[in-house]
Amino acid sequence: MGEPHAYGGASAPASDWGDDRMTEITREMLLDLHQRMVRIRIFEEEAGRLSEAGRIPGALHLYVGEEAVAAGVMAHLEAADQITSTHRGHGHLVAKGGDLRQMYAELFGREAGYCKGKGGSMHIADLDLGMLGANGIVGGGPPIAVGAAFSNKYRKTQNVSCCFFGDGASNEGTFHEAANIAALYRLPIVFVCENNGFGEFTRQDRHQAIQDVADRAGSYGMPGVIVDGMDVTAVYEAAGEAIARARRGEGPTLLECKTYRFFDHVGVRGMGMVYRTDDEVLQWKRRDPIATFEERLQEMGILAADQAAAIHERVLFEVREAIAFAENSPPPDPSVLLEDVYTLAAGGGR
Amino acid sequence: MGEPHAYGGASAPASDWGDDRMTEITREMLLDLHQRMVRIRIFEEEAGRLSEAGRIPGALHLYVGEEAVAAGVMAHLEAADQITSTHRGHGHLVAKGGDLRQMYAELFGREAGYCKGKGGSMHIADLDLGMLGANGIVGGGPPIAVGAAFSNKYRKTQNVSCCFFGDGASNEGTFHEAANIAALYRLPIVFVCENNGFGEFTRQDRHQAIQDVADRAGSYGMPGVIVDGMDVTAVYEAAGEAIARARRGEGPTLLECKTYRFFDHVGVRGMGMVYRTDDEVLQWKRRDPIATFEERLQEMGILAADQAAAIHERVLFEVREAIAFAENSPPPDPSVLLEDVYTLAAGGGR
Amino acid sequence: MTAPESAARRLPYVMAVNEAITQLMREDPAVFLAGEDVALYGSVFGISRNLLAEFGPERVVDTPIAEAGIMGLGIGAAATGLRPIIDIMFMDFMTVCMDQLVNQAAKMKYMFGGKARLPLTIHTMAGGGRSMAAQHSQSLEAWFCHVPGLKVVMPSGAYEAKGLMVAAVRDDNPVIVVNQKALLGASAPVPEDLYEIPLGVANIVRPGSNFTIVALGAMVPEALKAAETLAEDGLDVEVIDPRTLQPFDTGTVVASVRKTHRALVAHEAVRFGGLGAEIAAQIQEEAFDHLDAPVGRVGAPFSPVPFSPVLESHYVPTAETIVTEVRRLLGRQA
Amino acid sequence: MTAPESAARRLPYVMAVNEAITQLMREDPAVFLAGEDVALYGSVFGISRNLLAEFGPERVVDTPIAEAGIMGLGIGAAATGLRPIIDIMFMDFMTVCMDQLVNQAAKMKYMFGGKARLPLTIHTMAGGGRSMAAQHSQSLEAWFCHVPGLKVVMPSGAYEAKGLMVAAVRDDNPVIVVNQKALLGASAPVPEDLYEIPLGVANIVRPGSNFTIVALGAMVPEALKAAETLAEDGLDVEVIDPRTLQPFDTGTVVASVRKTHRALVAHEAVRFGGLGAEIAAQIQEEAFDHLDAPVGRVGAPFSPVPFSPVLESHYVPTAETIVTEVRRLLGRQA
Ligand SMILES: Cc1ncc(C[n+]2csc(CCOP(=O)(O)OP(=O)(O)O)c2C)c(N)n1
Ligand SMILES: Cc1ncc(C[n+]2csc(CCOP(=O)(O)OP(=O)(O)O)c2C)c(N)n1
Ligand SMILES: [Mg+2]
Ligand SMILES: [Mg+2]
Repeated sequence: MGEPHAYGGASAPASDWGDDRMTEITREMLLDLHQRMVRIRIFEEEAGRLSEAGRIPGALHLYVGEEAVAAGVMAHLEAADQITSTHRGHGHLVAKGGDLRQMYAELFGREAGYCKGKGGSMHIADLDLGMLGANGIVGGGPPIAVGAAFSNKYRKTQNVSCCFFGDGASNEGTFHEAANIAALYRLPIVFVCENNGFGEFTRQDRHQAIQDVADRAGSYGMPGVIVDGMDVTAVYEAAGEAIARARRGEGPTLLECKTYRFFDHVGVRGMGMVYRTDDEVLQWKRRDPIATFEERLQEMGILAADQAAAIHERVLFEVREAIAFAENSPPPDPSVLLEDVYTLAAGGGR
Repeated sequence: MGEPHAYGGASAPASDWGDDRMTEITREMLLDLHQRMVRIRIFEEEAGRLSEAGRIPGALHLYVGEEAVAAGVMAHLEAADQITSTHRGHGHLVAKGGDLRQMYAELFGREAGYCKGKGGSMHIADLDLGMLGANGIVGGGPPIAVGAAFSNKYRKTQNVSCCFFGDGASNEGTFHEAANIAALYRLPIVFVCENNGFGEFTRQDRHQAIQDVADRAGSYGMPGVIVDGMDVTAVYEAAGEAIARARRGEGPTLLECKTYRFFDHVGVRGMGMVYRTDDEVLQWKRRDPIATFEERLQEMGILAADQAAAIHERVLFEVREAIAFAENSPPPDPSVLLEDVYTLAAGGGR
Repeated sequence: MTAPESAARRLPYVMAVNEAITQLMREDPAVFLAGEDVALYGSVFGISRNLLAEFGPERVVDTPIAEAGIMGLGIGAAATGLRPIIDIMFMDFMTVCMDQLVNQAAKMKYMFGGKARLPLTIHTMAGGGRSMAAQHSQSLEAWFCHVPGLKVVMPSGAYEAKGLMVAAVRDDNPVIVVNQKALLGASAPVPEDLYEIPLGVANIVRPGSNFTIVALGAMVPEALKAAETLAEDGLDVEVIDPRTLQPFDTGTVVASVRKTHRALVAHEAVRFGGLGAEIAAQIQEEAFDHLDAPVGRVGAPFSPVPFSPVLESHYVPTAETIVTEVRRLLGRQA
Repeated sequence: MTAPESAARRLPYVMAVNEAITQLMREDPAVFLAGEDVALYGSVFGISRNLLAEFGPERVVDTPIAEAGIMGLGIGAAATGLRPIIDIMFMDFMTVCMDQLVNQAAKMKYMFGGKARLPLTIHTMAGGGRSMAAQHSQSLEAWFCHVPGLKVVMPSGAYEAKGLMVAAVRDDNPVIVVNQKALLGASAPVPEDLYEIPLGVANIVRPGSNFTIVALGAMVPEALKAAETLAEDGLDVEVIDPRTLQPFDTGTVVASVRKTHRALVAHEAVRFGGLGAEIAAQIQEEAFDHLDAPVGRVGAPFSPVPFSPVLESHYVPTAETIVTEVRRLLGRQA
């Protein structure tokens, strides 16, 4: 892929480079990327249905349309590599290998959930997988990701942290502080901006006077890279380079992925919105990261249409099974309300 | 002067353009700039002495060495143009026309002070002069300056606000948020970075991985300009352009002034510091904004050495008079302790 | 001071806020509203619906997600002659702009020797009950009441929401208006004119003779329900809605307790260090000799707000919590 | 639990903190210190002097001026196996990182169903007395005590400073260590070994029989002075230093008041909404029948901290303030 540019301007979208780069990615990896995306998609669609039907409490921010970002980044990470996530965090955890049963159980607020029902959608987390939590605070994640990267360096591991954040979040002061610290210490971190064009219901050109969040990279002395966030292989390659750079100890990268959310900010409606036209939504849906990737895989003879359909079906089955498990699992007992507020002393002396 | 560049890179220091530009500035203005600088210098040196002698309570952050910045910017402003200042704020208020008696009375914590003795050095303010306050919080000023600029635009005035902040402050999230909002709304504001190379005792290369704070301008979609902050005419011209641009409704500019503080972060020591070499201090002192300007004024036949000396003497006299006034003025009566916490209702009905 | 029961028109809380802002903006061109998604979208809670259409984008301002920046925008505007209403979507997000609010807005007048005037209203949404979990459900009003220079109001219903909003915006100081999600849909008679509920004056919602409940915001309707239940026990409960938390109307509360001899404070915030502590401390200071029982306190238990509805329903205090605590207090006397 | 009077070595407060950090860093390689000017300069208060030389820049880390970033650095590091000490120069600056502290650090464990462990220490400097004015003198501990998930300690002298710092760093939760400028120079006997003062346990600094003063941090020496004066009135004052404010040792305080029947709480923070309110409320709840007088409270009056020494000396409570208030409380009884 092209050189990430340093200090200011931003390189051309990675997807302009044409399809020949896909030959560099192994068949197994292509199928892995596909599978990660399908798992997210179906997880989210089903979660959305449950939410609309009133079967899941609270607010769900769905990731549908943006799957290529989580899949393309997470394919490079192992459990010891950390990520921080956002209010739109299910996709990140699914892509990082999250257990669907525990995820659904959490969405339902059940005891078997990742957070024992105490966190819900906006706080879903799996520290064992290096998923340091979805976050209800826009801009809450970047400083924490910097802390994880600092820790990786301090402990002399080869691990990296990846910090997911939105175009809207790029206007929060915490992003600025985190990026500056990361560049200063040359920390092993990648700032992954999921630019879906909106912060809630406010279009990007109404929340910042720049077009590319990657332009901010130069402010900190780190390279900024722009990639087509609807193209999973483009994300995969750009993320791979940024992550490798971080692992080599060469410091952070700001990777901006241009993407779009198909649903509304919250819930599953997506059309007929005051803040965007249906036409715009349809344009982006034509670039559906899964459908377009499946077409390409089919052309390449890697995945036939019926094979793809079978994968969807298998995942759907798995998801439904997880939902059934979750919905049938018991809610937390009120007696646990005051548990888990503090870590209790490890016992005597200390 | 040269075109302010937009989006990223930064133009060459304005002082590289040679001395011929001084011909564009009127003789009166040159003398005005000189006078503003001398007033700051002598105000600060005397304040420092008083502080070292234990006659002024609290901490003083002195502006000596950086006078060209305040003078060059403030020469363009009228009372209805607002500024926000920093912990190092005396110079800004002196340059904006602050009353020396009220200033000293405030440093002494006296009733006759600008803040009735309730604010002190770090909160010295004169709202009637558009000086919205020194500020004890690094990064506290930029959002407020944005508010003043918003107000100017809302009220359809031609006024601008100027936000002074340091290189250290440029790492605070509030700077980022303020700059983004200002650029988005194209507000009439100039962000004046007083880059003196240090945040407290930390050298710039240990607090950010960039060399020019002006590089951050491109992050927000505003022009960034670098100017030699030891050269008052360079600052005057660059500030003039940025302020005119703001008044024309063309939005904000980030103006970085490269400068140096001759004294320590707090107080009047300056040499023998752990965080900088004496040699470095001496190098910068050779570029003393007042001495070098006086040399030039003398060469240009505008101000002879004895005339300059007379000005210093006159200002010193004025400053000493203000100090005598202040030190002899009464402290606030303890009974006022609970006054001024709230604005009381304007009376009946409303 | 209480809404006329006869008033024909009932409005839901959210519409009462909307009407207050609309009428205030009509009244005074210096008033504007800024916040995240308040213009085009009309705010995620609907409080600014239709304002953009009427007042245009200069006065109804969508902002970036940058709370400290927005708060500073309000401060700078207020200090230079405008009368801003700054919307901070959830009270939990106050945590990202505390400096601007606490070190700048609250102290500017004092630090400047009285020479600033800061007619700034901060409008926000607190409280739980909607499974929004630990970062979207907090009640942090006690923090702000501890900060000299700030005023804090907490409406208990639609009538109060409008009248206190009007008073807040007309006040020349920074005033935080703490709304609660639990009340948004609740309707009450709301006069159509631009009435003002004076700041610093408590309201006796229900007079009573032998027990005082001081209830904050959404706890007022709960306290009224509790009073009904307790009436069956033979208790004649007086319910006081302070309306303004800072400055606090100690006089009204103390006068009540001197009459009733027993009191309890109820709020949704965490009990430890909540405003109930201050109110209880004041009551025992000012009415010590009149007290027949310790002043009770009802608040949330000492944990973050949990997500699961099962847990949250045990977390947020209700009429039952109040009844139980009152009975415990009185049983203790025996 | 109190420093042995016989201990030969006396240390000033600031050196006790320095020694605690040094020994903790020697003991555990996971401990590091980060903050503004803590490395090369050794911190503006001198608490980290010589640390850089001994431990190097990997473990003693100068940071940019970016408190939210620094706090997040601590959180992310703590959540991934390290044991950070984060220095926030002045407590007033906590206002720029409240989200990271309150919404992230404090709640992470709970929100994640118990699966996080956050051994994070936040070290900061509170209080007035040095003419540093409204933005460098605040005492905001009550805010943090109101936040489930945080612990708060407030040492009253050099001995406590070291022992509580050790306990804070070894604790697996976010602990805020609130030092006070007024105490920095005060010396006391400080053992050389790495001793720990357990969190959550109050210390009876001076036993007494007929009046209890609960004093926080720098108010402890003031309370001791007040006790001397009050002895002349025939009062035998018990002075309690809670040491840890959250979790608060209610038991020790209540037991004392049950014995003495009268109590007062003293802190430097603003009285309204300060921790004194919570402590007073608890005392009257738990010892109602034992109280012969209302629980008194001494704290700063309701204004920002003024700059002028004349005003500030009337602002920050002292032994005299305490004496006056105790006498007022007792006079009231007559
Ligand atoms: C500090 C803070 N401010 C505001 C919000 C409300 N909020 C939740 S999501 C969101 C939009 C975030 O936009 P972006 O970062 O682009 O992420 P996206 O939703 O587009 O994925 C906002 C404003 C919040 N949760 N936290
Ligand atoms: C939020 C905050 N953090 C830290 C400080 C302590 N402090 C005061 S001045 C200063 C350095 C500021 O550096 P810079 O912005 O470059 O201004 P300079 O002092 O160089 O003029 C610091 C860290 C503060 N006052 N406020
Ligand atoms: Mg977005
Ligand atoms: Mg500097």
